[in-house]
Amino acid sequence: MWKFIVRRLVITFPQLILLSVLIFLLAQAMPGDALTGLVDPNIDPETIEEQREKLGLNKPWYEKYIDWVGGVVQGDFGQSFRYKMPVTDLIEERIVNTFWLSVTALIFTYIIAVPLGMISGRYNDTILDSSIAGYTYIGFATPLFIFALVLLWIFGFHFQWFPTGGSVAPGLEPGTLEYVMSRIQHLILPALSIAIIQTVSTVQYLRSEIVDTKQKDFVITARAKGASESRVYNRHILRNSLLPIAAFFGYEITMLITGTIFVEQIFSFPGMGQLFIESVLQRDFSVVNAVVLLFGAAAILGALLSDIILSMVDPRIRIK
Amino acid sequence: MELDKKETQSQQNMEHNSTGLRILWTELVRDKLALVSLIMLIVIVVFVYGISFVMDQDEIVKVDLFSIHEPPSKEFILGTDYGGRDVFGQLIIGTRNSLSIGFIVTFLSGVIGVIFGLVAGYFGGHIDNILMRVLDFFQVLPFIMLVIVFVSIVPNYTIVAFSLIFTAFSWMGIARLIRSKALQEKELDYVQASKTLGTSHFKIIFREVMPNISSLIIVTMTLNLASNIGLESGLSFLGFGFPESTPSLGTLLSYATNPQTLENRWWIWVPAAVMILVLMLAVRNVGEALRRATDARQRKG
Amino acid sequence: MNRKLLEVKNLKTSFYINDGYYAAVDDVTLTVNENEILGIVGESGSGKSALAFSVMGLHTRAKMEGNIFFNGKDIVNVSKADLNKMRGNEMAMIFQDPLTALNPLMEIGAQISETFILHRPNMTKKIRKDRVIELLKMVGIPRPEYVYSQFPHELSGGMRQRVIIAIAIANQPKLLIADEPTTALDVTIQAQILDLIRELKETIESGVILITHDLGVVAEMADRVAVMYAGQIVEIANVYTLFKRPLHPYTRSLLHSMPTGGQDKLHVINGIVPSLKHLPRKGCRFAHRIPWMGAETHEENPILHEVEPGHYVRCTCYKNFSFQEDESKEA
Amino acid sequence: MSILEVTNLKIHFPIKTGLFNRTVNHIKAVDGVSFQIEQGKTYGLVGESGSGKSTIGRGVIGLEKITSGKVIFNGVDITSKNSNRKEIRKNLQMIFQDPYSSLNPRKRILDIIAEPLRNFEKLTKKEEIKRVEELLELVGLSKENMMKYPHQFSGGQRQRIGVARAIALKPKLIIADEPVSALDVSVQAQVLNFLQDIQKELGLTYLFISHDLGIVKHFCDEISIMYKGRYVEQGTIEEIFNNPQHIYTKRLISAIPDMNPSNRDKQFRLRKKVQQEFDQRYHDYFDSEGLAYGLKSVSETHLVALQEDVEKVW
Repeated sequence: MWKFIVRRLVITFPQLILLSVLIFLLAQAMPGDALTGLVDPNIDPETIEEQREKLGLNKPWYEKYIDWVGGVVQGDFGQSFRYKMPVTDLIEERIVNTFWLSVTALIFTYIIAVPLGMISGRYNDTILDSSIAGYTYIGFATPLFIFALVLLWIFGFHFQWFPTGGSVAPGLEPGTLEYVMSRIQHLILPALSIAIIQTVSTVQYLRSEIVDTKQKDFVITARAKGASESRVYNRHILRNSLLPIAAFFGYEITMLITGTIFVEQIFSFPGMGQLFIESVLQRDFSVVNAVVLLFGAAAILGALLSDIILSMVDPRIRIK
Repeated sequence: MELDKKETQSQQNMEHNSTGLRILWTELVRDKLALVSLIMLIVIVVFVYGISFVMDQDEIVKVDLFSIHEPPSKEFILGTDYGGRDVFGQLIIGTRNSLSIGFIVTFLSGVIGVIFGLVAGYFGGHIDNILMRVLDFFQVLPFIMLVIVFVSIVPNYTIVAFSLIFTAFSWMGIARLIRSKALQEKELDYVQASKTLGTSHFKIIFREVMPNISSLIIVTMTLNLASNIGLESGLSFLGFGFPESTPSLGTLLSYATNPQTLENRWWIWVPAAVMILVLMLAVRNVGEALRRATDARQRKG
Repeated sequence: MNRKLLEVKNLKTSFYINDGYYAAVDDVTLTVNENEILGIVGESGSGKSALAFSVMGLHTRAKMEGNIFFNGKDIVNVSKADLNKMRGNEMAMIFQDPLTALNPLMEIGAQISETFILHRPNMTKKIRKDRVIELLKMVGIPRPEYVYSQFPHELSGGMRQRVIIAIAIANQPKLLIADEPTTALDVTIQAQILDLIRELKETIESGVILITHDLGVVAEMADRVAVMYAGQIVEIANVYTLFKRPLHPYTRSLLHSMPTGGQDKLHVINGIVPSLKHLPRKGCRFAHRIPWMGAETHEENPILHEVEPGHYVRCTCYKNFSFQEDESKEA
Repeated sequence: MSILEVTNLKIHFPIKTGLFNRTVNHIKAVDGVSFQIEQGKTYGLVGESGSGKSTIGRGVIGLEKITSGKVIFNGVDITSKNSNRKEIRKNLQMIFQDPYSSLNPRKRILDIIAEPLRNFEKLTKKEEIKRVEELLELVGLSKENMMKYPHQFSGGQRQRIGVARAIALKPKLIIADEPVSALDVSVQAQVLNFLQDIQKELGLTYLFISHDLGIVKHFCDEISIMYKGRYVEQGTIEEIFNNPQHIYTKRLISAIPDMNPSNRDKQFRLRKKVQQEFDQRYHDYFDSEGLAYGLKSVSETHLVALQEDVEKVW
């Protein structure tokens, strides 16, 4: 297992480096640099040139890359020229919001997906299974943003059960119960829309995993031992099919990222996704770079985490 | 039992493989839902491309400040948007554009993915190892973000540029699938036999192996078409799809980010939403029916 | 004469394929006595495994008609709960493919213990473990204490088959069904496993149904042999009788086509085993594969009948059957 | 004259582990094997799974990379870089184990059989069809079958189509890798008879790879027994079956089920005896790594892998 994990880590590092190079190159291709946002356009070119030299902007690209990576490692993503403040500060509060949104969405996903997948796998080709299949069928075809819009329309505007924007009602004191409740209320609708749509693939995955396992020979062995159907199901089929699901959530991070970009935009939720779209539109590229780098790294580390979990729960990898 | 099962299975596999395309077709026609979907798709395609041929696109996207946000009427079947532009016209043009981009991207990413997958799977070993690391990297990246970043920094942004960017980040799924199938396929004796008969690698890959996975390619590309239409409309919705002058289904939906429009002017966004749903369901129905046809196990239930 | 242990009467097991039910096992009648090995031979598609699965009640989607009496109960009509009490306890099965028949995520010890948990619920944990290790020793697995906590993928095919046998004999079943237990194994391992099955049968004194496509295995192992063709039994006899005086044309053709050394040319059986959907449902099912014998020599509705004590044959065509080569030599 | 001469053939597969896919060890699938086959004879390679018998065949025909050793086919060293690959390919063909997967399900019988012709001979469409017709006739199938697809044939027929493809270029040597082990007994007989017939007709030489001693005994002139990549014993059919010298050969032969039920107890006792000898005298037959020793000759044609001084003990 350790060998596997180390090997997996060895693959991860180049991925991270490649990601940073990619983003750095993108940054180079982007119009403007660290100075663009800072300087007054009326200052004469010579002074600007001086500044550039001082900030190291005239160095060859690889030195710039090393400077940049050095900064990133210390948590310095540069300055936002839109907000005239360090990107790190800008991201800080947003990232907390997005984190909670993702966690909530993930919890919803598992609450919905695991039971549905189990039911539809165990009772495959019954009415129960078909109705769940109906849900996955619609869910697969519905783009997240349309679904979120409809939810917002119905539950936000029409019934007004949930707030239609923001992450917390204004004027509440942090730390109070009301504040927490308000935050939760703001999370539910966006998280639910991500969960209901993203769940679809998890349900299908679990279902087919169970249906596959059902046809394995060792299930017949278990029956031949005299195990009852429910024991066969719980001890042999379910245990074996849930295993890959346990490791699935790391991979869901990539899906969550996509989800938050749409959902935060639609529910005006002040998170990383919204920040990303805003910054791209306002050409605030230092922020864009930071967000892409963080999300990209999260996705890479998520995949790593999944594989490590899998290697720990599966004896075929654990014992070699 | 095992032996018998394997034997009949391999016999069945061979049977459906050999006349794969024909079976795909009969299965598609037998599946009522898929047949209806297919007919509907054809009607939409013919209608949309036909009408947009006669329709004057410039006329539609021209801003008319005297007829802003008009509800459906005789003059404007589906009303007008914030620029007084005819929503119905935009819907037609948008559907056409979304479909076109869907077809182009699906085709391009299909070609790249199939070649990549076949090469990696067939040669295996070091080549496969390297190619798969590349693929892993691309696949783990957040697709939407990178497309958005690229779209925003490309200098003269056109539909071609958009298709290429889109394609660059969407070939991995099919490549992985084809590769795993090619890995299995190349172990089969008919590939070994071709090698001993002096057939070149190139011929073996494209003349021997590829025909045997053609149904998988067709199925995957059909299903990809659906998801590409969805992704394109999502990008347009966020404002990073087509250039402003070319409407897409997502563009119409993006008007709904305005709460006023979302709440009170359904005619602007609901038709586009319904159109996307219909397109995606129809394409998926066809794709799923094709997949059922190729997947003998699923057919047995 | 030993007591009857299992009695199968006019069993018909059908599967639903595309448009209707097709019988994989058709009108099978046989008995297994205590402490004997009944060999069932047949080629692929003969229905021999479907028969074994029927006896164990393992078919989930099949339609079963007729009776299978075991220990006073009819397995065809018994309740699920009663069936589960019998399986793994009074009757047990050894499977063909040791690589897939064990749960890959469960320790070997746990997989064997499960049979005790199910049928000996009062056994303490400690005793259970001792029994499992004893069983592992009995089936010839070295270092049983260590193997106890290993996973299937750490063992070789032969070792895994021994584990499967350990599971089967754990509760000393009265009836043991071995479905092609050595087909997936190498010859030397096959010999070991077969010898093991024979020795175990002596110790636990059970009846054994040994299903195989290999006539040699039958010759070495069985007391009586049933030959299956296209879902039916065409001949049953004592093993010595069957190999010395086979009657049914199929049995004789099969024996002739085995390379035993010495022959110049092997006998070839014409045609192929018909698939389940295309079985001739009337008359002698082997009729069309004997080109030199006309249809008139076959019975319209052949039934398995006794030609001498303990020797049963289906169809009377054997009376007219001789090999073409022999005929041409005579002519 | 020997048509194939293999000298000290080694085929090792690297085992890669560690961080950078370093090669840490080798699986010695074939570890120093030498043999020769006379023109028109059938040479049998026997062993259990993992013995390396198939790897030899695949190495000779070029499907597996040869680590070291010499393979001289028809007087030409085919391991050397400058040998004429094309000419070798033409004269060296293979029959595969699985009749279901060895024919491309998407191709018509015509295209399957014509594949080698198209690669090596420039024939017109008409000539090509005529050649395929002849080949089909040779393997006992009518020419109407040309436009059919593989799934329309039974296992035995498919195997004959595979043979037709292999003999299309009139090769000198055919490597038959378990050609009947995927077939039922009754069909096995059919294919084996047929292989013997065309051998006489075309003067073919076979390298026959099998795990089934019964079939080998029936089919081959000379055989060798393999164990873990090495030869254990080599000789004529009579020598191997009537006078086996190595414990592994004895074990293998005693494991063949006897078709006469009256012999079963004798067989059972024989196996027990062989097992005893195997346990007691293991180190006389296998070295410290559990591999066979080098070959020593017992007679002109009979070679056994024994330790140098074991004869004295004997």
